[in-house]
Amino acid sequence: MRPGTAKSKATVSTPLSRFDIQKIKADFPILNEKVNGNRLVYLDNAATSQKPRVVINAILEYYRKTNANIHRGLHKLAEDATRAYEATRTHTAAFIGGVESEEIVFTRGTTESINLVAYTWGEENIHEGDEIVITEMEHHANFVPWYVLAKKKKAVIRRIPITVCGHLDLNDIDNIINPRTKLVAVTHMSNVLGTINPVKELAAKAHARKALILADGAQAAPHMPVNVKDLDVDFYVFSSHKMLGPTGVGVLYGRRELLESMPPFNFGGEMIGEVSFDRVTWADIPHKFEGGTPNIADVVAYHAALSYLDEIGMDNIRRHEMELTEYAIEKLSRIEGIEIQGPQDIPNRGGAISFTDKDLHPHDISTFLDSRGIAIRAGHHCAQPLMRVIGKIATARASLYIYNDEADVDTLYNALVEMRRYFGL
Amino acid sequence: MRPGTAKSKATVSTPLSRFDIQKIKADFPILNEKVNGNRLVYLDNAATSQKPRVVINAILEYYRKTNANIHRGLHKLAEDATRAYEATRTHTAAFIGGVESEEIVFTRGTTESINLVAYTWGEENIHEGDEIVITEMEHHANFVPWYVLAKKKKAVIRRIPITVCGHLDLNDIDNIINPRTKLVAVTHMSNVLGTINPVKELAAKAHARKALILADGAQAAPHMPVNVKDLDVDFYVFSSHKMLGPTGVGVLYGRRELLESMPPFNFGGEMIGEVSFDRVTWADIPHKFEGGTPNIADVVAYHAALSYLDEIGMDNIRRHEMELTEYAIEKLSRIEGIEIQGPQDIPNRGGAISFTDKDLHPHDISTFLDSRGIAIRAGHHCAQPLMRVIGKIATARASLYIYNDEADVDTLYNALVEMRRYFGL
Amino acid sequence: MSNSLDDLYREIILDHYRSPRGKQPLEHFDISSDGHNPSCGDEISMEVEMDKERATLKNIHVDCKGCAISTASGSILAELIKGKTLDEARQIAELVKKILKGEEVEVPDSLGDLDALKGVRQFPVRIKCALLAWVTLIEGLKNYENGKDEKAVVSTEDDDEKKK
Amino acid sequence: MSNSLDDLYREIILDHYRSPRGKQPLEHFDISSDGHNPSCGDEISMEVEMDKERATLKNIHVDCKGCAISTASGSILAELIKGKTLDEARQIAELVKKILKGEEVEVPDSLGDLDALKGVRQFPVRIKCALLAWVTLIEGLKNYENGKDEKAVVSTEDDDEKKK
Ligand SMILES: Cc1ncc(COP(=O)(O)O)c(C=O)c1O
Ligand SMILES: Cc1ncc(COP(=O)(O)O)c(C=O)c1O
Repeated sequence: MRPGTAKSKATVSTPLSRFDIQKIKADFPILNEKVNGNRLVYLDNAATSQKPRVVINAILEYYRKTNANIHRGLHKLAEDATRAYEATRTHTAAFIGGVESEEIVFTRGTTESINLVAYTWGEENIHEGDEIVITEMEHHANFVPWYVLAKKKKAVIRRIPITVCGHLDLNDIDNIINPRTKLVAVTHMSNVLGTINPVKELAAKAHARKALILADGAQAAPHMPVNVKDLDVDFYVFSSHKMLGPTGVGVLYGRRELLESMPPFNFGGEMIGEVSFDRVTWADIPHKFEGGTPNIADVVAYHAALSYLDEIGMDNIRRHEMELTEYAIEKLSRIEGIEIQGPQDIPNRGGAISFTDKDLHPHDISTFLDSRGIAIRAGHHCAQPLMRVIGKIATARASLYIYNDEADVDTLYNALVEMRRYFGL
Repeated sequence: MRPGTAKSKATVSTPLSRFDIQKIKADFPILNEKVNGNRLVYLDNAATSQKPRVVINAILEYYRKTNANIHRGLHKLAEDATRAYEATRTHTAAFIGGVESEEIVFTRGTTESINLVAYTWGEENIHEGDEIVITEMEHHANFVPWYVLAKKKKAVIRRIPITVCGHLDLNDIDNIINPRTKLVAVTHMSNVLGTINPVKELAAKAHARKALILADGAQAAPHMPVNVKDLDVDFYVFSSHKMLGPTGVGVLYGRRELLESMPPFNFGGEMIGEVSFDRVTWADIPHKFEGGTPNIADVVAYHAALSYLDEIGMDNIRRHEMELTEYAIEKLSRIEGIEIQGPQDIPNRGGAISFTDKDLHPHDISTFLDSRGIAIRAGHHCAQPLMRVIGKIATARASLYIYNDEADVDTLYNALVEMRRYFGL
Repeated sequence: MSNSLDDLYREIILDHYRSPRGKQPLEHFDISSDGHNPSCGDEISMEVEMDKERATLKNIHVDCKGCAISTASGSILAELIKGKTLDEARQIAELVKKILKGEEVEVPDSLGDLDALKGVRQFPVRIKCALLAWVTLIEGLKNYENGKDEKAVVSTEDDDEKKK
Repeated sequence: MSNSLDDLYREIILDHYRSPRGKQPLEHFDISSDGHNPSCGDEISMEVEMDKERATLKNIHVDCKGCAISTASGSILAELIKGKTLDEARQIAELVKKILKGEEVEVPDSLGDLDALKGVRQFPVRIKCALLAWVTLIEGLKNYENGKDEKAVVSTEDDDEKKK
């Protein structure tokens, strides 16, 4: 089953009222801000999301009441801080399908999670002639570490191409994933095209070749229910800051046996067992991978983000975004000169909507929209190889989240229409 | 000149009134909290410091008004966020003696800063037979990365011993730092003994052998003026969370030529120049070392911590802590059975005061003090090799900061006296 | 709140701490086992002389370098385990584990001192101190029963109590 | 605040953007130079035919794939640089750099269109778009003067404007 296909296709006639958007908007203080004289319309969620009051307050509360360094401390603050930190781990493990707490490692973000795997598992398991499979739509974070590792080890990078519609082209997949394959590294959802990839199918293919699979969930985890056991992936990585949580927190899920077999990454306090001048042993997982003082306050506050998402329900979030994505694609397509990139079949895509204007560079689009209070992103979205494949120098990207509604899309639509007039097109 | 000797020796008769401690205490919301029914007396500053309201509010403001992903963004929030993030870099560069902004790399903390150097500079420059010099008083963060690197490269770790007083023993230094030496990695201030080490002297010795020197400033940067140019170190590392700033932010200072010559660490977005499937180039320093979305909010808020420290003045902070350290050592030494570890000469030490009780294990001390609202740390302080050298299984450690005063020390003194009674000693 | 402090350092605990039982080194022993708590620095070493006919733990020597809790726990162990069969000793050790995990268990009168360990549960970071002697014993017994000659060595990794 | 937007996209800029000068490819050229802005994707290529006797830039062709700002900036360049000596061309390029850095400079009437680039300064992330054509020109001139035959290639690394 492809992720997403389980849900019935949304139609524009379904009202966007399953949860109360006005109430949700009110939970996000920044959405009341004015930007260049206009109320902020934030459509840059694939870059980073905004934070609800409960998350901001969790940081506040932590520093006001609990702040202490964790583990080893015998005083009450240290105990409270440790408990709060570890509670986020437990919640994260539940959030992605009920894995074990020890299988959750906290990092700075998706990028560090992937690099951790490359520096530890990759360093020990990739050898000359081995193959690492990626896709043409990877974010630099899920391409460059493998490129560098392959170069160092004389391994080979193979890539799964994309179709003109922006889906993975699986025609040749049984050649691409072959007995030399050691790892399949694939994004669960593209940050440029919005495509949701068939991770479960690819996991089966990888495992049939005795290869591992790492899924980059940076764009998927914030926007749809994720069950890593059902997907049957070996590693799954994502970032707090894209899912209502603070910056500086990332997650690496790894299967217990894998994490246990891997060497540590950053060496220092908290990750050791015993240290003498002649001998060093490592702590058990997950602490083995969390050397040094972690980003305690933000890990603690990330808990509030997960709870907020749980409360709304990832299923509801996915449904809302499907409806809104359909609405937005339909509306933007009406504007002359605007071309939507990526799949148009809603069940197989998320709410990152890249578009181009046949006459205007994305940077001009972004600057114009900003003057109207609308935040989108323009550029290569850290996916330069994909840009070459789709033959664009850059795209403009509007990306949706739970606090966006039809009114936001309408504001975008109207501004784009006005823009073309402004530039005399 | 040894750091610290420039200042005149403080005497207990000097009143601790150079700045208004009550006003400072009032800036730290957590100091109004009750712990186990008593007002919190926080003496675990070497583990992590508390945060003043301005720092907490900076995080709040950031998420309420500015939050966006930095660099590349063309909308106003992204510009504001980028400017705020880079302003912290500029301030950090000024804070450690006026280096160039590009010589400042943001990491998660001291531990990651050191690992970054080991994974990049170390990986390329340490070879079989080379020697890395450390001291017997290093934190695991400045020992284990070098231990692991040396093991991998068949290099040799040499150590500078300590005297019974807890100073570095430099008698044999010209043998220890020798033509095979490639790196001297030394803590600027010991987190266990409080010792301030003669980094400048060691830098001269290292450079005379064409070796580099890395100073671990995790305990020094928060507590005394630091000028990395005057110290003439090649790398200097420290953590925001120990100097009033948020968790999850660390600093690596590196000389421009070094940073430029080093390969990147974490690969992904923001750190690349150009990426195609066949070729990848790197961004310039410092961005080359900051792959992925950094801990934006906390870097921005760290600025407020630096400003707060500047306002009080690092000279004043050092003077205050010298006076208070002298007061505390004098007072605690009076208690029968309590033994102070580390140097007793105040100009050559900071305010991390380790002590032991001849009858009681440090854990029992810490648990008892906690019941009186006093937070100290007990254990090996991530310096197990040092513990072996000083022949202790663990120590209790009270560590001071700007918001501590004589009353806090008196509370500690009284509780220790009461403790010995409680345990029937 | 010094109530909970008194709960941790109950009179029985303090008594065992001040005058630990089993201090007397053994001339002959059949089981030898070392335990170590790297994150605290607690160290314990233990020898047991077996009564081979009756298969009981005839004599026990416990040497503990650690905090009041680990010392008291080792002393309680020395007192309670003496004269017990292998099975009984193991059962008592399992009972202690349950107590420290916070399970609701009845402590028989004959093992009354174990009740004093219940106070430790309010202090999560101290639980491993209380456990150390008991896991060290279990390892020693295991080796003995498996006919292994070498000394058992136990090292509790840090933060065990934080794992589920 | 669309004032500042109008400041960025002044009529002169929009005019150059809509009908860029220097579009005509050259049959013969003496200088060839490519510029690239990897973080934006702006690409420019430029050829110059020299009048060797008078040492002036006789003809110039600018081909720009980029935003309105980089296109307009390239077009202004093509217009202003034509017929200038190498030294004059370099001086104009330096003047543009100063304008974009925010230095207070007088723009002579003869270079009036450069004034329109002042609006870019309010948009820090767009500065490198405006700069691209000019640094590409400078590199081309350098190669020519050093007698190098190969094409000059410029790649502005990202975030240049954030460095001091
Ligand atoms: C001297 C010293 N070095 C390194 C560290 C590690 O710092 P962090 O845990 O912030 O990475 C510490 C703090 O624990 C320290 O005191
Ligand atoms: C698909 C994808 N992977 C990886 C990343 C990198 O995430 P981070 O910057 O949080 O490390 C992103 C976000 O930019 C992304 O969209």
